[in-house]
Amino acid sequence: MPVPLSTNVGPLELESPTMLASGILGISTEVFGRILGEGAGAVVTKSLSTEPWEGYANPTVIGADNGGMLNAVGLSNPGAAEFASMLKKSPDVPVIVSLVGSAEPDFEAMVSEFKDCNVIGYELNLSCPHVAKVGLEVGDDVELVGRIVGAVKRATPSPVMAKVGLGSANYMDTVTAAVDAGADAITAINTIRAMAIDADTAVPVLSNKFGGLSGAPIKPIALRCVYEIAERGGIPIIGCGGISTWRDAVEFILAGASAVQIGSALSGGRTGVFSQVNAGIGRYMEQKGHSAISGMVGLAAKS
Amino acid sequence: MPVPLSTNVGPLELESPTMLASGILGISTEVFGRILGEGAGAVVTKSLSTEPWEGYANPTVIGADNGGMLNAVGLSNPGAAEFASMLKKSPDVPVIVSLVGSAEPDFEAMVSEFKDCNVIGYELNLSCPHVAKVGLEVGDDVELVGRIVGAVKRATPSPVMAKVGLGSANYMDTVTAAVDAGADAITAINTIRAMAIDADTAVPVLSNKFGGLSGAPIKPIALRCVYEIAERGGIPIIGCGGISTWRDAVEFILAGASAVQIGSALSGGRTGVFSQVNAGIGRYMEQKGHSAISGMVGLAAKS
Amino acid sequence: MQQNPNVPSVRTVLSVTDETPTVRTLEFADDILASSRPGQFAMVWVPRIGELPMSVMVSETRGNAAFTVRVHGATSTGLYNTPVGGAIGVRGPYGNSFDIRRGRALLVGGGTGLVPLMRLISQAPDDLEITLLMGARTSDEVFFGQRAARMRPDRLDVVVTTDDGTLGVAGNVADEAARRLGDGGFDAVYTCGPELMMRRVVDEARSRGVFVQASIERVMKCGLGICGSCCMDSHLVCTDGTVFDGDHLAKSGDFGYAYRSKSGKSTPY
Amino acid sequence: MQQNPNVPSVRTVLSVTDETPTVRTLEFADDILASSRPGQFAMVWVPRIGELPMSVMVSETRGNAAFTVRVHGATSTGLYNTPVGGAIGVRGPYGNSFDIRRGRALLVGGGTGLVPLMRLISQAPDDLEITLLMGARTSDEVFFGQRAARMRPDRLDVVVTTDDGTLGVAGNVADEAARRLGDGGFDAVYTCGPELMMRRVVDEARSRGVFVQASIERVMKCGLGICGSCCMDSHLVCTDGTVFDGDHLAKSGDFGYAYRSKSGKSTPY
Ligand SMILES: Cc1cc2nc3c(=O)[nH]c(=O)nc-3n(C[C@H](O)[C@H](O)[C@H](O)COP(=O)(O)OP(=O)(O)OC[C@H]3O[C@@H](n4cnc5c(N)ncnc54)[C@H](O)[C@@H]3O)c2cc1C
Ligand SMILES: Cc1cc2nc3c(=O)[nH]c(=O)nc-3n(C[C@H](O)[C@H](O)[C@H](O)COP(=O)(O)OP(=O)(O)OC[C@H]3O[C@@H](n4cnc5c(N)ncnc54)[C@H](O)[C@@H]3O)c2cc1C
Ligand SMILES: Cc1cc2nc3c(=O)[nH]c(=O)nc-3n(C[C@H](O)[C@H](O)[C@H](O)COP(=O)(O)O)c2cc1C
Ligand SMILES: Cc1cc2nc3c(=O)[nH]c(=O)nc-3n(C[C@H](O)[C@H](O)[C@H](O)COP(=O)(O)O)c2cc1C
Ligand code: FES
Ligand code: FES
Repeated sequence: MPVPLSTNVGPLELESPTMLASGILGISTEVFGRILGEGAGAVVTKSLSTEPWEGYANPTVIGADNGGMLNAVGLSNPGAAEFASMLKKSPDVPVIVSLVGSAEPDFEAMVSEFKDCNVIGYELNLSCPHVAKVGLEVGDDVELVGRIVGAVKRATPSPVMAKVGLGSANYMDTVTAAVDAGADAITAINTIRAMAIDADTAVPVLSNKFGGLSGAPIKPIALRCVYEIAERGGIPIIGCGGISTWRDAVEFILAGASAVQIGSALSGGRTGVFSQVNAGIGRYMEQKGHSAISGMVGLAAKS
Repeated sequence: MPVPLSTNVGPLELESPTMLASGILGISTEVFGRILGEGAGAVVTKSLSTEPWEGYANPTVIGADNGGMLNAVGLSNPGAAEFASMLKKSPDVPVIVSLVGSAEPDFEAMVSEFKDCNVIGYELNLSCPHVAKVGLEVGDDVELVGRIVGAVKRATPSPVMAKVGLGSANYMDTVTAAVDAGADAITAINTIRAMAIDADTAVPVLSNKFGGLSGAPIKPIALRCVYEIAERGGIPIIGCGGISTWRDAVEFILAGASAVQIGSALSGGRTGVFSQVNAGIGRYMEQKGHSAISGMVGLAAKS
Repeated sequence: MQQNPNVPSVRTVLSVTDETPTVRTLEFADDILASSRPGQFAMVWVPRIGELPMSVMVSETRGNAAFTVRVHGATSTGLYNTPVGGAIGVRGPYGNSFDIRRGRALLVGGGTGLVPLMRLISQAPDDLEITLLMGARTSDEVFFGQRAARMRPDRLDVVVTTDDGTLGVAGNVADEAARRLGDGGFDAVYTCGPELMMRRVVDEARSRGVFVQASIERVMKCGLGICGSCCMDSHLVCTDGTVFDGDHLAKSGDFGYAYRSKSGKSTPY
Repeated sequence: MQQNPNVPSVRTVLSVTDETPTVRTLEFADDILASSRPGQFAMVWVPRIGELPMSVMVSETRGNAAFTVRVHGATSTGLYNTPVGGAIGVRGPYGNSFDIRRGRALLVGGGTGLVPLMRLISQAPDDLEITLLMGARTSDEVFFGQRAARMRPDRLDVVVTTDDGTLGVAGNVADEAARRLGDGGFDAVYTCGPELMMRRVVDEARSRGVFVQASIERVMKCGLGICGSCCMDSHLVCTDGTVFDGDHLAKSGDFGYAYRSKSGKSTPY
């Protein structure tokens, strides 16, 4: 009998601990269905705003010359209302909706759009490093974070996750504000503000100049954040940042994550990464005699 | 006639723009002499404290599984007095002395030790991410930064550089505090707090658990910091973080650095990296028609 | 250290050829792109202006590749205006490619959609009998005819259609494709061009049981299967495509009907 | 994805052999370490306890490597106490290796310094005539003699010295080396052991014009040429060594005189 890969992230019950990270392929229910079919325990939508956003001009997504990825898509999205009407047509595809906005009313308005959709949770993007007035600029404002999380909690009975990143304030204060306001879980981390300059032309490559670094390069940093949040305690964690193998996923779980999100590792069409990582976690659990993910969460701190 | 590679970092005059980063091979004058012989424009010592420090137990330096390096040496050093007496024996080897401490008196006491040494500048380490009470814990305390920089400026006529990193406060506030207190240049950036966990044993690998990530993975982040400090203006910058090729160095110069420091790229015995990077910068300058480094500094912001 | 292939590498434009008053071919040296397969594309960075997907055009010089670009919005215009000696950044090639069968092939292209078909011709086995249908609105907009004939002197029949009848067969290229398919004898159909034209060609070929493939365009940001902007049903044009089989496309609710705008909104054609 | 070779990889201890009351050999499977060259070392992580440099001991099983460790401080004791089935992490091998010349070789080792010499013997050409001098304080501490003889039945002469005369030649191994060198006929001398012993062996060989190399120990933190803790004059023992020529060492102000303590302070022997 294979070991069960199911896991609970607070009130959120997942059949496998691997999730699709926000912003990755996150605009189509058909694609969500495919990713769930590949074994993902849940899918997170692109971060949605009250109005549709075109995002920045290309180049918006490029490789980083250390095996990572650099993006400044500028949170392009069709808007919450349009997205909700798409979701309504596919009630068989459960999603976690990621939301981005500047203040409580934005978030309240958006949550109300998803009343009749198959939404299993909300992830609040408090950590996009390359769009003004939202994302990290919100996440760095600890008081505002508390108000937003509180407003969303009051607006929906669904689980609410706060996604944090490394901004110009102490991310742990953001975590604390979210926890105090009733967040059900923390997703850590988002991309890290970075840039690329082309030496030949002396030009910053991304049209927005600054973007977010993701993929393998940020893994040791993300792992540390998950470990630090787990040390703080009191809140389930979803780990994210540079996960591409089962070993990466296990490291995050040992650091304290109850589930993990995968983004950049899908690069090059590797949608099979979910089943590969799940299979590897299963083999690891068998080999080490773990009968449930929950028994592995945070073990590294107990060593 | 080859293009001249000389550069000025504020009052600091260097024959080439590549420097040995602090903490890399930085405990022996013989090794400094060798690195200068390889073409480095300057060498920075290991960060020195008032008392000798043994540092953390091994593992202190390991690879990071994305091509980078993770270290928590714990600022081991023989202490400023011992180091000064070594330097006195080799007056022909000019060095930049890196200092670490908790408050002004530490720094004042150390500077006075180096009175009769061939010290061409001081770099204040305000950004080590893995030692309590010094490094980032100082750098994140903006007011203390101002006091320390001011005290060192008063204690010596030599150029004073403040080395910043990504801590839990906004690093730009640290930059501003250092500039306002009279710093002659900013070195950006130090390693970024990170960790490694071994999945097989479920144990954090570094004895200190947390360490600093360096090398290729942090390059796009370091490049962004240099660009942002250059956008702020008003202070010469030394770029550091993940530089291993002439192309990397050129990118940092285009972003706004007047010189660069190289650390992790020496890994595996690659002390020849200085001459290789210098030669590459020279070829690039010839090809693009630049007659001096100064003409390239910050060009990417003007595109 | 090896450069990440997804970081744009700068190339110098070596020659610029006007194909029509609004279409130009820019050639440059790039060993990797030079050996792209037909249907593959590159992301092309026009410094300070933008980045866009471009099919990789063949060059008659070994080790060179090219882009054939039509003036349209800001980035295509920027690329179009890049002079000899100018710098462009390239990453790729990305995507899959046409499955070249033996026997007789019908190639149906329009405008810059001819680019992957030109590469298909250049890589086709010697004994493939090719009929190339090139559609344009008017004679001014016809290009690549001589180029194709030069690349492949034998076993290539080039047929031009113009909507206004100013050159070749008068009428729509999809009508001509239907006619030719009606005559029979083709083993495979390959098409690239405006999506409504391709939808018709695919339907015509399938209704006659002929193997057909189309190379699809969508808005593309990453080319890496990450951003989702190129999605068509559950598929990603950048990594699952650009080339899809007619059997797959026939089931698609999007092909010929809708694409994702830059915001990701499903937008009807 | 390829694992960074500088990240510790965990290996399971397959066997533990007591060599003396304070020295043990732990064997494990590792293809890369198994093919280390003599003089190379690994950084060995004892989870929860520490990491330390260890010469890579040969194994008689293909694909296996081993460490031979003497109980000393915390980490070596932790390694010594790792049972069969226990986990250790390894990275490496690091450093250069002995330059094995033809003819007659004198190997001079003491204690765990014999480890690189054992690997030298295992990789020496068949026609090399080897004299292995093994020094110990007392008979209890002698090990590897039978092992060496088993590894190389021919052209190997094993000579034991003990300071207290309880086994083999009474006296110091450096004195015996000097005597043997005085007899002449050696083409090369290789030594590894306590630094003062090596300093004497190097001087004796050089005074007679015989090629000599020594494998040096220093405090090591990184093994990568980064931290500087292993510096000896302007050289780094981890990347420029561990093996240095006698001609180089003779000029050294540090060899036999001083090493860097954990704080980096130059410390006399
Ligand atoms: C795989 C692939 C290969 C291509 N090969 C070529 C080629 O060889 N030669 C060539 O000239 N062009 C080619 N294109 C089209 C090209 O990438 C651009 O879409 C086109 O040049 C317009 O870009 P622009 O920047 O000038 O216009 P923009 O300013 O970006 O856009 C102008 C308008 O066109 C719409 N639009 C842009 N791109 C698309 C699209 N892909 N699908 C639907 N609507 C779109 C925009 O939403 C906007 O309304 C290819 C596209 C793809 C996906
Ligand atoms: C290249 C190399 C190969 C080695 N191979 C072997 C081997 O095969 N078998 C073996 O048993 N040991 C070997 N050693 C020695 C080993 O790495 C440790 O130094 C030794 O085991 C003591 O470590 P410890 O953790 O037990 O002691 P610690 O607790 O680290 O140290 C105890 C005391 O010894 C000092 N010390 C530790 N290491 C050194 C050193 N390298 N040089 C000078 N003083 C030091 C410390 O400063 C301290 O005072 C090798 C060392 C090197 C550099
Ligand atoms: C192209 C791209 C778009 C992204 N868009 C979003 C987004 O809309 N909302 C969000 O919270 N995170 C977004 N992210 C961040 C990812 O969800 C994830 O936190 C980050 O990429 C780190 O994970 P990874 O290393 O596995 O990619 C995006 C990342 C990428 C690469
Ligand atoms: C092993 C090691 C030790 C370091 N010690 C110090 C130090 O003592 N003081 C300091 O300011 N920076 C120290 N650093 C940081 C480097 O000087 C540099 O800022 C960082 O490694 C980024 O540069 P790199 O990517 O080129 O290595 C150390 C880095 C490493 C890898
Ligand atoms: S272009 Fe981004 S997924 Fe296809
Ligand atoms: S052990 Fe670090 S430089 Fe040699």
